[in-house]
Amino acid sequence: MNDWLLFLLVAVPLVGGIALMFFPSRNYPLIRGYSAAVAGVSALLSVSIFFAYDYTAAGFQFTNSFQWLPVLGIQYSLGVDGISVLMVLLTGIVFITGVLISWNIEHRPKDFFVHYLLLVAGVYGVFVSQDLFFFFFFYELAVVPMYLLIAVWGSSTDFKTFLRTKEYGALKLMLYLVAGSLLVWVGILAVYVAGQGDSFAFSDLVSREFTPGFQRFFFPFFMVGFGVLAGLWPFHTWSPDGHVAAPTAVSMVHAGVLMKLGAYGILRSMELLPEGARDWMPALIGLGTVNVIYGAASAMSQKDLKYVVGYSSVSHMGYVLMGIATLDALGVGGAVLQMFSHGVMTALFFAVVGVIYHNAHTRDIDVLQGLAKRVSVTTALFVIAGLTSLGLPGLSGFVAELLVFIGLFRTYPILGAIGVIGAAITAVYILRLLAKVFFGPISERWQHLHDASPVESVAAGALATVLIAVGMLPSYFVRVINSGVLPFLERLTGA
Amino acid sequence: MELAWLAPALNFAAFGVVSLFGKYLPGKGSFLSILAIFGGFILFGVVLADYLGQKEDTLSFSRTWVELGVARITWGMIIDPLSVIMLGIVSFVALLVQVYSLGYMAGQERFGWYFAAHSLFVAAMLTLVLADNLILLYIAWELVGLGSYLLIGFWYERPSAAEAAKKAFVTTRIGDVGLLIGILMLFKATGTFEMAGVFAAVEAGHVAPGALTWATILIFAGAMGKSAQFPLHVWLPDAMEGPTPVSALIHAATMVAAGVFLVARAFPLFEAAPDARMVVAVIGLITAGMGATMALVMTDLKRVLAYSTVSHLGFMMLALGAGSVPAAIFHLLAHAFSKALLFLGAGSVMHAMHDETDIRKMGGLRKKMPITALTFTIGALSLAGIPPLSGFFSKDEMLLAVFDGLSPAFLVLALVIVLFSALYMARLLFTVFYGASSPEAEHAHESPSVMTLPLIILAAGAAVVGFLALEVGGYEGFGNFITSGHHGFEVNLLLTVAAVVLALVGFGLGYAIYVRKALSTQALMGQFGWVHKLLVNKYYMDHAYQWAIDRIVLVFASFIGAFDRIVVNDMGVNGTAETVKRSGFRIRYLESGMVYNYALAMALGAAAVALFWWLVIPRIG
Amino acid sequence: MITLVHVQVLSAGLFCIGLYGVLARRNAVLVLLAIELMLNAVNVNLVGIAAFVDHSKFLGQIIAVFVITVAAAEVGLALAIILRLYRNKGTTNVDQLNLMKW
Amino acid sequence: MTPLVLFYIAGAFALGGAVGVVGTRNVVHAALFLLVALMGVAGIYLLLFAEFLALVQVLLYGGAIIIVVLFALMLTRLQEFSSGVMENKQWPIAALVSLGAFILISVAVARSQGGAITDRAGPGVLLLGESLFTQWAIPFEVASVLLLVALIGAIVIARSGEGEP
Repeated sequence: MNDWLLFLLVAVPLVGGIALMFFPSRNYPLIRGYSAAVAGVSALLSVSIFFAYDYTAAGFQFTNSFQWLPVLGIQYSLGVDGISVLMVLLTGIVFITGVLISWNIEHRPKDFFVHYLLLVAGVYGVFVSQDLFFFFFFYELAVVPMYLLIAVWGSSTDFKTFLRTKEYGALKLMLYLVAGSLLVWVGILAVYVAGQGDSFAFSDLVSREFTPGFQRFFFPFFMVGFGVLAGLWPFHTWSPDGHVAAPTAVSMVHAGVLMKLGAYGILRSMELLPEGARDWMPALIGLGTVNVIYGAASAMSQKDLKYVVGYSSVSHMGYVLMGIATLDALGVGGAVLQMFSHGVMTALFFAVVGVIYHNAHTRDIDVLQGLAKRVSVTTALFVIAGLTSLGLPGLSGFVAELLVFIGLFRTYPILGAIGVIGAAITAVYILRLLAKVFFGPISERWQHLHDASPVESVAAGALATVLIAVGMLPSYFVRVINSGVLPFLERLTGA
Repeated sequence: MELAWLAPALNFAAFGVVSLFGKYLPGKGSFLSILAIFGGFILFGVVLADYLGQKEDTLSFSRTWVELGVARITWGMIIDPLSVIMLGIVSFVALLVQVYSLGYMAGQERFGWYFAAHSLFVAAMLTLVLADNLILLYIAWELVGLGSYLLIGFWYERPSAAEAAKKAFVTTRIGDVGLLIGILMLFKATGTFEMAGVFAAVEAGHVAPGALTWATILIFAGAMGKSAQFPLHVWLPDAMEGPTPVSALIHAATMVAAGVFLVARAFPLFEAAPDARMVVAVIGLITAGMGATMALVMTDLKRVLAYSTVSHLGFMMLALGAGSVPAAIFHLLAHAFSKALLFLGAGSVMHAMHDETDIRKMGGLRKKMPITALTFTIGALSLAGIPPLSGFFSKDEMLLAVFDGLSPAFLVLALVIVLFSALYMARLLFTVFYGASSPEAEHAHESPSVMTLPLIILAAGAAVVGFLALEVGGYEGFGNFITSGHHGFEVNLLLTVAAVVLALVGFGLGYAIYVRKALSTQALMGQFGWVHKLLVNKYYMDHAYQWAIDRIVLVFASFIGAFDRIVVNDMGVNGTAETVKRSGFRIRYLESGMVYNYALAMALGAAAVALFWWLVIPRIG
Repeated sequence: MITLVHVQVLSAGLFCIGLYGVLARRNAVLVLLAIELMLNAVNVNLVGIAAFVDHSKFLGQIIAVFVITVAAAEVGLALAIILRLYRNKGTTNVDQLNLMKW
Repeated sequence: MTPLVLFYIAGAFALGGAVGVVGTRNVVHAALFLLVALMGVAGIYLLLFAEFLALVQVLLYGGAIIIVVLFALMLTRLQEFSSGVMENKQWPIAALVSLGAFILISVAVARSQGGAITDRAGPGVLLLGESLFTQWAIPFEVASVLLLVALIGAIVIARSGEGEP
């Protein structure tokens, strides 16, 4: 049974999404209920996988493999280690809450959920694939629905000095992701050919020897290709613009999961090309530092809630990149936990911003004022997300960032100090935002603003609960991460 | 004794229950918070009794929280004289303040939330004082900041309160950056977060002196933020936007004392890094001087008290910089009682005056509210250093420490500050409670007993805790208690007399100016106009910071924001797309439509391929 | 003695003269004639190769036969197209036939 | 006369005719020059033991293609062909490219081993005909179909449409 868990994990949203195409498109309650059921099953699967994962036995678990195209050495092989199992859990959480947040989609809900399910199937597939071909395949599978979801269900915003239409955001995101994936694909093919050209299987390729020159030359393809996805500066602008255009649930998946996919890809490719990775890590950590400070400073100057959160994602992904680049058990472990923490946190952010936008029809920070008086649940949830973002102890962000900082101090102390300062800048813009939007006297315009609906409250509340739970009791998560990170680093530095 | 962990746990639990279910409970759950803190106080008694009975130096125990590679982060408690004293101060003042709040906050919207936040704050503060490792201390440190943020911003509908809460959090957070960096530097050098381990490594000389000095100064930066030391003191006066009991608890007795506590707790580091200690002394002196002078001219009741707090905190830092932990902690204790008393008294006055805080509109309140007036007087005299109240003893010890540990210049300036602190206390006391009754004060009335009872208890405390310094019978005195018998308090008669005389002179001067009107304040203002202006404008530090934020931080941020949109996005990203588009428009003219042009291109291409095949391939193949 | 080089240089000369004609002439009929030259150059080459190096000695000639056949077909069609162009456009100058451009 | 002298004579006809084709301003002259060049090539064929091809060359090119070209020229206006500049603007480049290509090919040929081979031999018409109708029968038939198609196509294209002159 355990062998089939991962297969089911990918198959449920994929088949579920395809089956949904044949539903009557007018029966809204049926569509919603069905989507929620699919998401629920899949979330349950991911939770059970996470807890069934045996962290005392390291390595890939729940492995399963099917021959697909033996001539080229392509097989559909699945498996998770301590790093990807956490990503699977994250995807499950964001998936179900995203469906709940999209409860009141009125424009063609059937098509929306079909695309949404396919998107999530792609993301799941990436995290559990142990074959580079399918890794890439699922990655592309995730990109296409993303484009349609933003271009059709997104929102266009006029910022007075410039205009961001949903088509612009969608096209930009698509072009970036495809450009990134092209680089990755070049890298994958190079590795495939140089590794005797007989297998795409990750486990086979890891054991192949590549010359140092080859590794140095091809690692940047992976680093930049996945880096685009992770919001690596200066390839980050698709992300905030994508958020501004995207509907709530897509923003959640986009920032919550898709950007993590990039960081995850970098981790995996480091294993493929360990020597190249070691040579390139200083560059990655430098860019990560720029991400942190630059993202935070940009967020401070934004006037749109989604831009603020979008740029804060850029900033937080900087911590992930910095942590990965330390090649230190604590730094990498912290980065993985930060991926999870930031995924949940930013999903919560976007969920709450989506609720505000849905009710107030604006996201302009200068217009929103004193909302706390009317919308206490929304405010509380936003405050929790904000406090996580600025690294308050007791919430998940703190543990993750602390581990990253410790890792940094063991390797690059100066950058560690800059990272800590970045966290303080985060505090400045988050607190400014809170003071402007939620506190202060409420203006006449928002006297009758609606609070989050029960469904929305439950969804966002679940995310907040995860943040608090991980912040209070991180040890289980850290142990699981450890079981993935320590062998990973052994392979990487022991070579 | 192991039960000490229950004290913060109870309050955390109270926070959880009250914040989630408070509105369904009778009294909005306030009784739960009070029970929790009362439990904390009982535990203090138990721990103290155990500690005194056991006579061990310290005791600590811990549980692992996170373990990753070499880093092990634990929940752990350390029970030593310092933590026991702090446990007592925090739980006792918090208990009284919460009881007082029942009256003061009655009828407020979000009454339950107030108590929930209070519990959160108290829990964090108790964790802070009990923490046995630097990370747990930092965690508690941040949560204390959160509690402060929530409580200052309790009346978030007021823009000033929202601003003040933000300012407090951000300013202390700046110090916290230093604290975290310092902790991580120490971890890098010693490989542990356990305070005992760090101190042992430092004492054994395993840490390079340069790194140690910097790490210690950075840790002190954290203390500067929380304890409102120059130049990070600006948040404290603004924090008076919070409810007055909050000011009494957080911004007089506990949170602001956390910085002093931190330096005391980490004192082995400061002992090993004399340069860092000197920094502490200088910052402390500057803070004490600035606070005292600004307190002289403020007209807002709570702000006078706030600047007085700043000044006293500076004094404690000065004592720490001089090398005397007992003196600083003793003053912390005396100050906690006295200042909490003064704030609660101020709250009582404001309660009576319908939230009026301008002292120029007060006067003669002594007759309307005798209990408040009496207790307030005790607090003021104590802080002015009039014997035999507690402030006298502690101030005396601190001056002695300065005399012993630092150059005479420090002592002279410290004595001047003693004079000033007596003067501003006299000013406050005489303006508010004595003299002619002002018209606004006509309808004032004494506060309910739920408010006056804590005042009386605190007044009693403020009056008598000073005697703890004395060695009587089997009791060996506060100094020996806190240092486990290594460093008792001493007396230097000359210094004591000088301090008392200066305090009395200051008080007398106040009496002369504000009661007898022997000196006109108007005339003084005329004579020292620029000084007055400087002081009223808080040395222009708020202006400077505001300028820095507006002109540097925000301009930088909007520069980056614009840079991102215009350079990276419009020029870089859209520019790339535009370049492709434009070059396409240009290159299409190569398609002349002339068939012989195409033929020529074909011929050239074929020739190029041939040449490549002939010349290049053999060389690279 | 005739060597393969002689034949090949001759073929190259014919080919390049034809190439010049194709590239430089304005009139479509002249371009067509130049193309014929190029085709013949190729045939000379094929036959030369057949005579000197091909073991079966006739493969090159067979291919040359096919080249001539195709050339005949090509000339027929090309001239038809030129006639058509002349009727429609009133010219057979290729530099006036530049419809296929931006 | 040695074959080499004959070769030079035939080659001179071929090349001279070719230069005439690309050099003359009169289209009819060009067509006649082409005939000269083709006859030169036929001579080369003879020297290379390709008697059948030489015959085909004379019959097909001389007798058919040149005639067709001349017919086509008569059907279009003649005066246009004999006046004005006959070269387009890129003729210098074209000359350079052609010359370059010639040098390139010549050098390549000269450096190859072909120079050493002097052993000429031919299969004879009999063997050629045999293999053309046995081994190469299918391509041959395909070629005939191609010719048929080209014929029909040429008629369709060149034929006057409704109302056309």
